Amino acid sequence: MNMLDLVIALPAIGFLIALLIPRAMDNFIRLFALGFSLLTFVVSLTLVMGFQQGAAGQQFVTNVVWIQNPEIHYHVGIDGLSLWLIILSTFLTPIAILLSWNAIQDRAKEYFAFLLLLEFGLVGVFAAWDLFLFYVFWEVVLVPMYFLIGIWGHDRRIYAAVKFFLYTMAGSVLMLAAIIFLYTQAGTFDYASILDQFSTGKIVLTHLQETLLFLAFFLAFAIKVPLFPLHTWLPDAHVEAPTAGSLMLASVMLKMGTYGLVRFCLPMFPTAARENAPWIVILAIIGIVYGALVAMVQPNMKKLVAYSSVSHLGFVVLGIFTFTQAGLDGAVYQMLNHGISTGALFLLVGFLYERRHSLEISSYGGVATAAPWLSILFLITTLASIGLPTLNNFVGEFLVLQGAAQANFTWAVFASLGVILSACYMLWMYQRVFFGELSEEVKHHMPELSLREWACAVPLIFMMLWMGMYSQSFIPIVSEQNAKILHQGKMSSPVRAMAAVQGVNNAR
Amino acid sequence: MDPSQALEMLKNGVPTSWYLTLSALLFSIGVAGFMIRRNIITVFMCIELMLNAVNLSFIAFAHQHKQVSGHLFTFFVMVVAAAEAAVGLAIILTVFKNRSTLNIDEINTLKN
Amino acid sequence: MEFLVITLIKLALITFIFMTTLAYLQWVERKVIAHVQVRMGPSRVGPHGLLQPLADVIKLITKEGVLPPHVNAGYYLLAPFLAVFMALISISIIPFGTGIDIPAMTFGGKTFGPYHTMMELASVNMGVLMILAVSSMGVYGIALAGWSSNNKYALLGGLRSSAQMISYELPMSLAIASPLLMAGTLQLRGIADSQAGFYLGFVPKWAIFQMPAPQIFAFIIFMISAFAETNRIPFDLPEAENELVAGFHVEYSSMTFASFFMAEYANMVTVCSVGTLLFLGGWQPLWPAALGSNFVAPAIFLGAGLICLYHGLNPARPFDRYTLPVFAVVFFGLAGLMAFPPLVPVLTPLFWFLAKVGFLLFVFIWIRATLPRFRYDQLMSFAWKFLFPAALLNLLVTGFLVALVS
Amino acid sequence: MDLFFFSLFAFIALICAVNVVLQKHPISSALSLVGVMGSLAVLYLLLGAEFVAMAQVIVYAGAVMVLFIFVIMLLNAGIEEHRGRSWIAKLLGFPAFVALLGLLCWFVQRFFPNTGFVKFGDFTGGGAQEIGYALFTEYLLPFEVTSVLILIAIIGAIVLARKELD
Amino acid sequence: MYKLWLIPALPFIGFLINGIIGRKLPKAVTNLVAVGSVVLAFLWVLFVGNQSNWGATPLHAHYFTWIKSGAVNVGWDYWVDKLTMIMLMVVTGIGSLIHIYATGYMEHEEGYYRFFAYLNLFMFFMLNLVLAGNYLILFVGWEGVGLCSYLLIGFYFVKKSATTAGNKAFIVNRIGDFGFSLAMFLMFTTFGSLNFAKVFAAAPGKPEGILTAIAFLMLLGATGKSAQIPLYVWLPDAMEGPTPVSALIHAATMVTAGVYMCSRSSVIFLHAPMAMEAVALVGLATAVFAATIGLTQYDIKKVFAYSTVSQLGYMFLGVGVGAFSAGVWHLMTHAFFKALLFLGAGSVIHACHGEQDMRHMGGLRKYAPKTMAVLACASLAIAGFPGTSGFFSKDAILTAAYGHAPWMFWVGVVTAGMTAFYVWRAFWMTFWGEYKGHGHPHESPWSMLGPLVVLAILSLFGGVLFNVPKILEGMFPPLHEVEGEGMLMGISIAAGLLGIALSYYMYVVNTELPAKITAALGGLYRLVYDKYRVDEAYDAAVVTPLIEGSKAVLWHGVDQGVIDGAVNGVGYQARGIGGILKLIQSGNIRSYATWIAVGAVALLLALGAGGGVK
Repeated sequence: MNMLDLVIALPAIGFLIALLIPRAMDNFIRLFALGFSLLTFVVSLTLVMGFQQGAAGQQFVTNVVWIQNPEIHYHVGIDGLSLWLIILSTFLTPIAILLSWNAIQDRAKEYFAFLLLLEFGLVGVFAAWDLFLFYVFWEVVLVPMYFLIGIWGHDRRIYAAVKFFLYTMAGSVLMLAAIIFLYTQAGTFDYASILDQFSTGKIVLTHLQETLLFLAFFLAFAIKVPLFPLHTWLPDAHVEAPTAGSLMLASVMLKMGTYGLVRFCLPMFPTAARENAPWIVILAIIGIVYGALVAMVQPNMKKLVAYSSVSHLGFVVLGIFTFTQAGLDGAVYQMLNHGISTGALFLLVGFLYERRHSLEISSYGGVATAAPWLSILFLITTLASIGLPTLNNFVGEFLVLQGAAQANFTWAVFASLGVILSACYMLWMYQRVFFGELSEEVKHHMPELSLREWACAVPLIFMMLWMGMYSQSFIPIVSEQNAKILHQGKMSSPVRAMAAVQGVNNAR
Repeated sequence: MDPSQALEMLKNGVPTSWYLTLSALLFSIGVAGFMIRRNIITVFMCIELMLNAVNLSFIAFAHQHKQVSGHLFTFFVMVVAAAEAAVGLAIILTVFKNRSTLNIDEINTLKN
Repeated sequence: MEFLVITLIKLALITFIFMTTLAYLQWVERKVIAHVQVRMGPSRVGPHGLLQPLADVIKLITKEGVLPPHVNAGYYLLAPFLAVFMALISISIIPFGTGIDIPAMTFGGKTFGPYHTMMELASVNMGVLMILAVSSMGVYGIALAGWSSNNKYALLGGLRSSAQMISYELPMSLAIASPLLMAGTLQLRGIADSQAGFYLGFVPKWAIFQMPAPQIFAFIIFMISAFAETNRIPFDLPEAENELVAGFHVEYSSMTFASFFMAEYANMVTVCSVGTLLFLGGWQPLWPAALGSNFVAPAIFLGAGLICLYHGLNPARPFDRYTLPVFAVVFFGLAGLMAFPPLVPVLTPLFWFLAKVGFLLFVFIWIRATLPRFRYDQLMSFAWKFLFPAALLNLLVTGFLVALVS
Repeated sequence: MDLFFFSLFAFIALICAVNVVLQKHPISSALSLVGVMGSLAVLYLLLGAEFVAMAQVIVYAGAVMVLFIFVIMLLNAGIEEHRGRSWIAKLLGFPAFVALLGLLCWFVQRFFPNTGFVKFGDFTGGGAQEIGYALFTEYLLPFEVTSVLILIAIIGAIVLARKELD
Repeated sequence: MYKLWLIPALPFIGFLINGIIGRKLPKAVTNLVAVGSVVLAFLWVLFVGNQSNWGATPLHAHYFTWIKSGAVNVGWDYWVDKLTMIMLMVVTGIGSLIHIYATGYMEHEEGYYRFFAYLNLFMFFMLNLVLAGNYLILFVGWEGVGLCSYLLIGFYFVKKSATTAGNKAFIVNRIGDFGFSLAMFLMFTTFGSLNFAKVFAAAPGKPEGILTAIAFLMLLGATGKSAQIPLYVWLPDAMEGPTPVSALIHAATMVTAGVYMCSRSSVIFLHAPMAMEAVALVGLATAVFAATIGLTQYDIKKVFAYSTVSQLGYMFLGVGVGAFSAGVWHLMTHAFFKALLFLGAGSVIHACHGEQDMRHMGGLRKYAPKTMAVLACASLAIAGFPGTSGFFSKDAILTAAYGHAPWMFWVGVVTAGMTAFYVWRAFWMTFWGEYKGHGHPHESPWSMLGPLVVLAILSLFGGVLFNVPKILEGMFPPLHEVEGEGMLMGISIAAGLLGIALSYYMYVVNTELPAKITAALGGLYRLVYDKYRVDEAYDAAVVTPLIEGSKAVLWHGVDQGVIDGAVNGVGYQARGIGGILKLIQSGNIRSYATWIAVGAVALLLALGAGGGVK
C-alpha cells in the first residue's frame, strides 16, 4: 500500500460512499464529491513530491495477485509518462465537480458518483502495469462516461452515448484479443514481464504477427484518440455530453489513446510501429488539417472545440510517430496541454451554456460587453489553444513540429497548416460570440463570473501560463521516460531480429 | 412378421416401442395444438400435454431399463409443471386484466 | 374366474348396502338435527319416518328433470355424474373389516371354495394416495356444475368450491402423511393393522394415541379439512343458501340434484372411513377382547332390542305398538348374530369399524347443527395461515419423533 | 390383458388428446386433457409406476387442471376468437406436425425395435418406498432445488396475481 | 548585468496593473502607469545604451531554459547589439510619444484602461522581439505583437468591421508565421540551434539550397508581418483600430519587424542570393503597387496605410539589394514621419469629429494650423524633400538599388514621385479649400500636439541626427560604390518635387482635373480605387472555397457523409439484418412454436442423416 494505491482507491471509495448517501442530501453529495476529489488531488501531489527523477523503472509499485488463474496481477506503478497524466486526472476532477455544481440538479447523486468512478478508472488506466488490469480500467472508464452522456446529456444524448460506446468497444475488443494473444505467447499479463521477454527474445513474433498485434492495439487507441477517419464519435459525444463530461472526455479520456500508443505500441512493437509510421503520420496530418477545416465551419461551439481536439490530437499522434525525442516529448506535453486548454475551453463554453442555454454560436454576440472577465478568460484560453507562445500549447506544438521536421520536413510543412487554421476557427468563433453588438437577450442572460466559476477557471489559466512559460517543471521526467522508449525501440529491433533467427535455428 | 408370430409376441406383453410411439403421438398432437390454437389457456394446456407425453416415455424407459430414475424425472417434471402452471396462470390472469384478451396472436408485444 | 365372481358379489353387496346407507344417512341427519333442535324430524312416512328416504327417492325420480335453456347441456349433465362417480369410486378401496373364510359349497355337483376374501372391494398398494387422488378429482363435478349452469351464483359457488377444495387438500394430505409415517405403508389395510394392540393392556394403539407421536392434532386437522372437502357446514360456502341461493346446484333438479346430494353423503362416508382407518384404528376394538370387547356389539344390540320392546309395550304413539316390537326382534337377531361364535371374528371388527364411522358421521351432523358458516376470506386464511402451518409442523414433529425412535 | 388395457387407454388418451386440440372451448379442452392424464395414469400403472400414477392424478388432474379450470371459469373464457394470424404457423404448422410425428415414430422404431415388452407386474420398483429412497439419496439435491423452485413459483404467482395496492 | 529584462518588464508591469485593476483606477493613474512604464523603459534603454557603448560590443543574457527536449534547447535569451539598440530606441522612443499622444486622443473612449493595457502589452512583446537572442524568443515577440495588433485593431469590438479586420490581421499574420516557424524548424534541423550567435556562425558553411529555403520561409514570415505582397491585405483594414495604434503598431514599429528580422538574419540572406533577389522584387512590387492604390484613396488613414505598405516595400527593396543599413535607416525615419503622419491624421480626424473621408474635410488650415504645420513637416519628409529625414534614407536605398539593378532605381523613383503626389494630395485636400464637413473643426489639445512637435523635429532632422549606415558600419558587408550618386540624388529629388507640384496643381489650382482624369481612365481607375480587388480575389480564390469546401465537402461530405455514413451504415446494416430477423421474432407465440417445431424437425433430420445416436 503506497500513495499510488491510495490515489487509485480514494475515488473508488468515494464512489461507493456516494452511492450510500441518501438522495435527498444532494448538497452534501456535492460537497462530499468535491472534498473527496480534492483529497485525491492532494494525495496525488505527494506522488510528484516522491517521484525520483532518474530512477530506473516505474515507481510506487504495488504488485499483488488479483486473480489466480489465469494469473492477473494488480500491478500498478508510475513513471515519467503516467505521472502527469494521473495528476491531470486528479487535477481536473475537482474542477469538473465544481463546474457541475448548479448545472446538475437531476439525479445529482449518481452524477457525482459517476465522476468519482470516472476518476478511478482514469487513474487506474494510467497506473496499470498489467495488461489485463489496464483493459479492465479502460472499460471501467467507459461506463461512467456512457452514463454521463446518456443521462445528463442534451437532446441527442442516446445516439451520442451509444455511438461513443460502440466506437470505443469496437476498438477495445480488438485490443483484448491482442492482449490475450500476447498472454498465450508470454504466459503472463504482466507488462513489465512481457517487455522483458520481448527484449530478451523469449517472445518471438513473426513479422505478420507483430504487425497485426500492433494494428489491434493501434486501432483501439486510435479510436480513442481519435485519429482522423475514426473521429466522428467525438463531436457527437462532446456536443451531447454535459459540460463536466466534455471536460473529462476531452481532457483526460482522449489521452488514454495517446498514452496507450506511447506506452504499449511503441515499446512492444517498435518495428511495426516504424513500418506503419508513414501512413499513420499522414492520417495524423490529415486529421490536423481536416479537423481544423471542419471546426472552422461549425455552428456549434462544442462541436467546434471537439473538431479542434481532433486537430490537436493529430499533433500528438504526429509527434509520437516521428520517433524523435522532441516529437515524443512534445506529444506527451501536448497531451497535458490539450488537457488543460481544451478542458478550459469546454469549461468556459459550459459557463456560456449555463447562462444562455444554447451552444449555437449564432445565439451569442457581444458577450464581451456584458461579461468582460469571462471573455478575457476565454480569450486567454483561445490563445492557448491556437498556440500562442508563452502559453502552454505552443511548447507542445513547437516540439512536435520540430520533431516532425527532423523526421521529415514535409510533414512539418503540412502539419503547420493546422497552426494557421486553428487561428482561423478559434478567432472566428471568438469574434462571433464575444464581439459585436450586445443583443437584449444575451444581455439578460450574461452575468459576470461567479466565485465558483472563478475557482474553476483560474487554476486552468494558471496552469496554461505556467506550462507555457516554464515547461522545465514538467518536461524533464517525461523526456527521460521517452528517451527510454526510443532507446528500447532502437535497440531491440536488431536484438529481436537476432533472436528471431535464433528461434528459427532452434526450431530446426 | 406374420400375424401368428405377432400374436405370439404379444403374449409377452406390449412392446415398449408402442408406448413410445404413443408418447410421440401425444407429443406431436401437443405441438400441433400449440401451433393451431389461439387461446392462450389452450396453448398452455398443449404444453402440459407435451410434458405428459414426455413423462410417458420416461416411464416407459424406466420400465425398459428397470430403473426408478425415470419415475423421478417424471416426478420432477410434474413438480415443475405444477409450478409453471401456477406462475403461468397468474401471468395469464395479469395479461387478461391488462388487455382483456386471451388471443395469443394479439399478445405479441411486451409493452402494453 | 372365482376372483371375478366373488368380486362381483362383493360389489353388488357393497353397492346395495352403501346406497341404502346413503339414503338413510339423510334420514339420520334430519332426525339428529331435529332432536338437537328439539323437534321430531321426519315421522310421517313410515314408522319414525323410516320410509322417508324411499319417499324422497321416489319424489326425486318422478320429478321433471329441468334442463334450463341457457346451460351448457353436456357439461351440465356430466357434472352430477362426475361428482357421484368420483365420490363412489373411493368406497371400492376402503377395507371395512378383516378377512372372511367362506367354507366350500357344492352346487349341482360342483364344489366351490373354500374361499378366503377380504372385506373390501380392491386392495390397492397406494390406497391412501388413491383416496387423495380420487377426492381431488371430486372438485370437477362441482366446478363444472357451477360453470355450466351459466348462472352467476352457480359460477361463484363453483369457483369457491374449487378454490376451497384445492386449499384444504393440502392440510388434509399433510395430516394424512403423519400417520403414514408411523405406519410405514400406503395400504389402508396395512395402516389399520399397524394400529392393532394396546398400551398397558387397555389403551388402544390407534394413531391418535400411538407412540411416539400421538396423531390427535393430525386427526383434528384431518377432520376440519374433511368438513371443507365435503363442503359441509361450517365450510359449505359453495352452496350457501343465503348468499348464493344454492351455489353450484342452483339450477339442478330431480335426479341430477339428487346426485349431488348422494355425492356429498358418499364423500362424508368416505372421509369418515378414511379417518377411522388412519386415526381410529379401523376395526380395532376400543379395548382388548380380553376385557370383553367382543361382547359390546351383542350387548348394544341386546340393549337396543330391550329398549324397543319396552317402548313397544308402552307406546307413545299408536303405531309404536306394531312397529317397535318388530325392531326389537331385529335387534335381538342382530345381537344373536354378533354373538354367534363362528361369525364373531368377522362381524366384531365390522361392528367396530361401522361404529367408529357412524360416530364420525354423527359428529358431522352434530357440527352441522351447532356451528354457523364461515366467511369466505376467513375460510381461506384459516386454511393457509393456520391449518397448513399446523399440519406442516405436526408432520415435522412426527417425522422427527419417528426418526428418533427408529 | 396388457394389450387390452394398453389399447383401451392409449385409445382414450389419443382421442382425448386430439380433443384437446380440436375442441373450441377451453373447458372442453381442459376436460379432455384430464382424460388424457387419467388414461396416462392407468398406463403408468401398467408400466409399474404406481406412485407416479397416483401423483399424476393428484398433481395433474387434481391440482393443475383444476387450476386451469378455475382460471377458465374466472376469466369466463369463451370460444376462441379467430382474430390475428401467424402466417408461419399456417404455412408450416401442418407440415411441421407431420414431419415431427413421422420423424419421432421413425426414431422410435429405429432405436427401439420390438425387443422390450411391457407386462404388468414385471417391474415393481415404482412404489412409494423405492421412489422415496431414490428421492432422498441420489436425487436429494434436485429435490431440494425443486422445493426452492416451488417456493419461487408461489411467490411469483402471488406477486403476479396480487391486486394492486391502492 | 544591465538588467536587460527590465526593458520589456516595465511595460509588462504596466500591462498587469492596467489589465487587472485598471477598471477601478482613475484615468490619471492609468495614464501614469501606461506612459510612465514606457518612458521608464525608454530611459532604461538610454541607460543601457550609454553603459554598453550603444551595443558596439553585443550583450548576451540568458535567463532560464524555456524549452528543453533532447537536442532542442531554447533559453529565454536576450541579445543586444547596435541594430537592437536602434530598434530599442525607435520602439521605446516613438512608443513613449505615442503613449503620451494617446492619453489625449483616447480621453473620451470607453475601455481606456484596456487600451493602455494592450498598448503596454504590445510594448512588452515588441521589446521582446527586438531584444530576442534566439529565433524562438523573436517568434514569441513576433506572435505577441500580432496578438496585440489583433486586440487593438478590434478595440472597438462592437463594430463588426473592426473585429473582422483584427481577425484578418491575425490570420494573415499567421500565414506569415507559418513560414517563419517552418524556417525555424529547418534552421534547427540544419544548425542544431536557434541562437543567433550559433546560427550566424554556422551559416556560411551550410549548403546554399537549405539557406535559400530558410530565407524564403523567413521572407514569407516577413511579408506577413510587414505587409508585403502577397500578404499586405491586412494592413489597410487594420486602420479600423484607434489612430495611435495605427501610428505605433501599423506604421512605426510592428510592421517593420519583418525588415528587422531580415536585417538580423542578413548572414543567411547574404548566403542566399536568390532569396535576396526575391526580397528586393517583393519590396519593389509592393512599393509600386501600394503607391498606385494610395493615389486613389479618399480615406485619409487608408492613404497613409497604403503609403506605409509602399514605404515598407522600399525598406524591403533596400534589404533585398543588400543595403541592410539603408533599410534600417528608412525604417527609423519612416517611423518618425509615418508616426507623425498618422498622429497628425488622428489629430485631423479628431478635429473633424471622427470624419476620415478627405472629401468631407478641407480648409482646416484655419482651424488647426499647428496640426497643419507638423503634417507639412512629415509630408516633406516622406516626399524626400532634401534635408529631411526621408530624403536621406530613401536616397540611400535608391542608390543601392541602382547599384544592384538600374531598373529598380527607376521604378523606385517613379514610386517616390507617386508617394510625394498622394501624400501632398492628402495634405491639400485636408487643409486647403473650404471646410466641407459637419460641425466646427477644432485644434487638438497639447497632450496630442506635444508629441507631434517632437516627431516633426525628428522627421525633419532625424536623417541628419542619426546616420544609421554610419552607426551600423561593419555589421553588414559594404555595398558597391555607385557612380553618379549626385545625379541619382537629383533625379529622386526632382521626382519628389514633381509629385508635390502636380498635386498642388490638381488639388489646389485646377480642382476639376482629378475628376476628368478619373473619367478618362474609367475602368482602370475603378480597379485601382478598389485596391485591384485583391481582397475580393483572395476571398474568391482562398477564403470562400476553403469555408464552403470545408462545410460542404469535408463536414457534410466526408465527415457526416462518408465516415458517419459508413459508421451509421454499419449500424443500419445491422439494423436491417435485425429487421429481417425481426420477422421471426414477431412476438407471435404460435410462430415461435412453429419455428421450434421446424427446428426440431431439422435437428431430428440431421440426427437421422448422421446415423443417429447409438
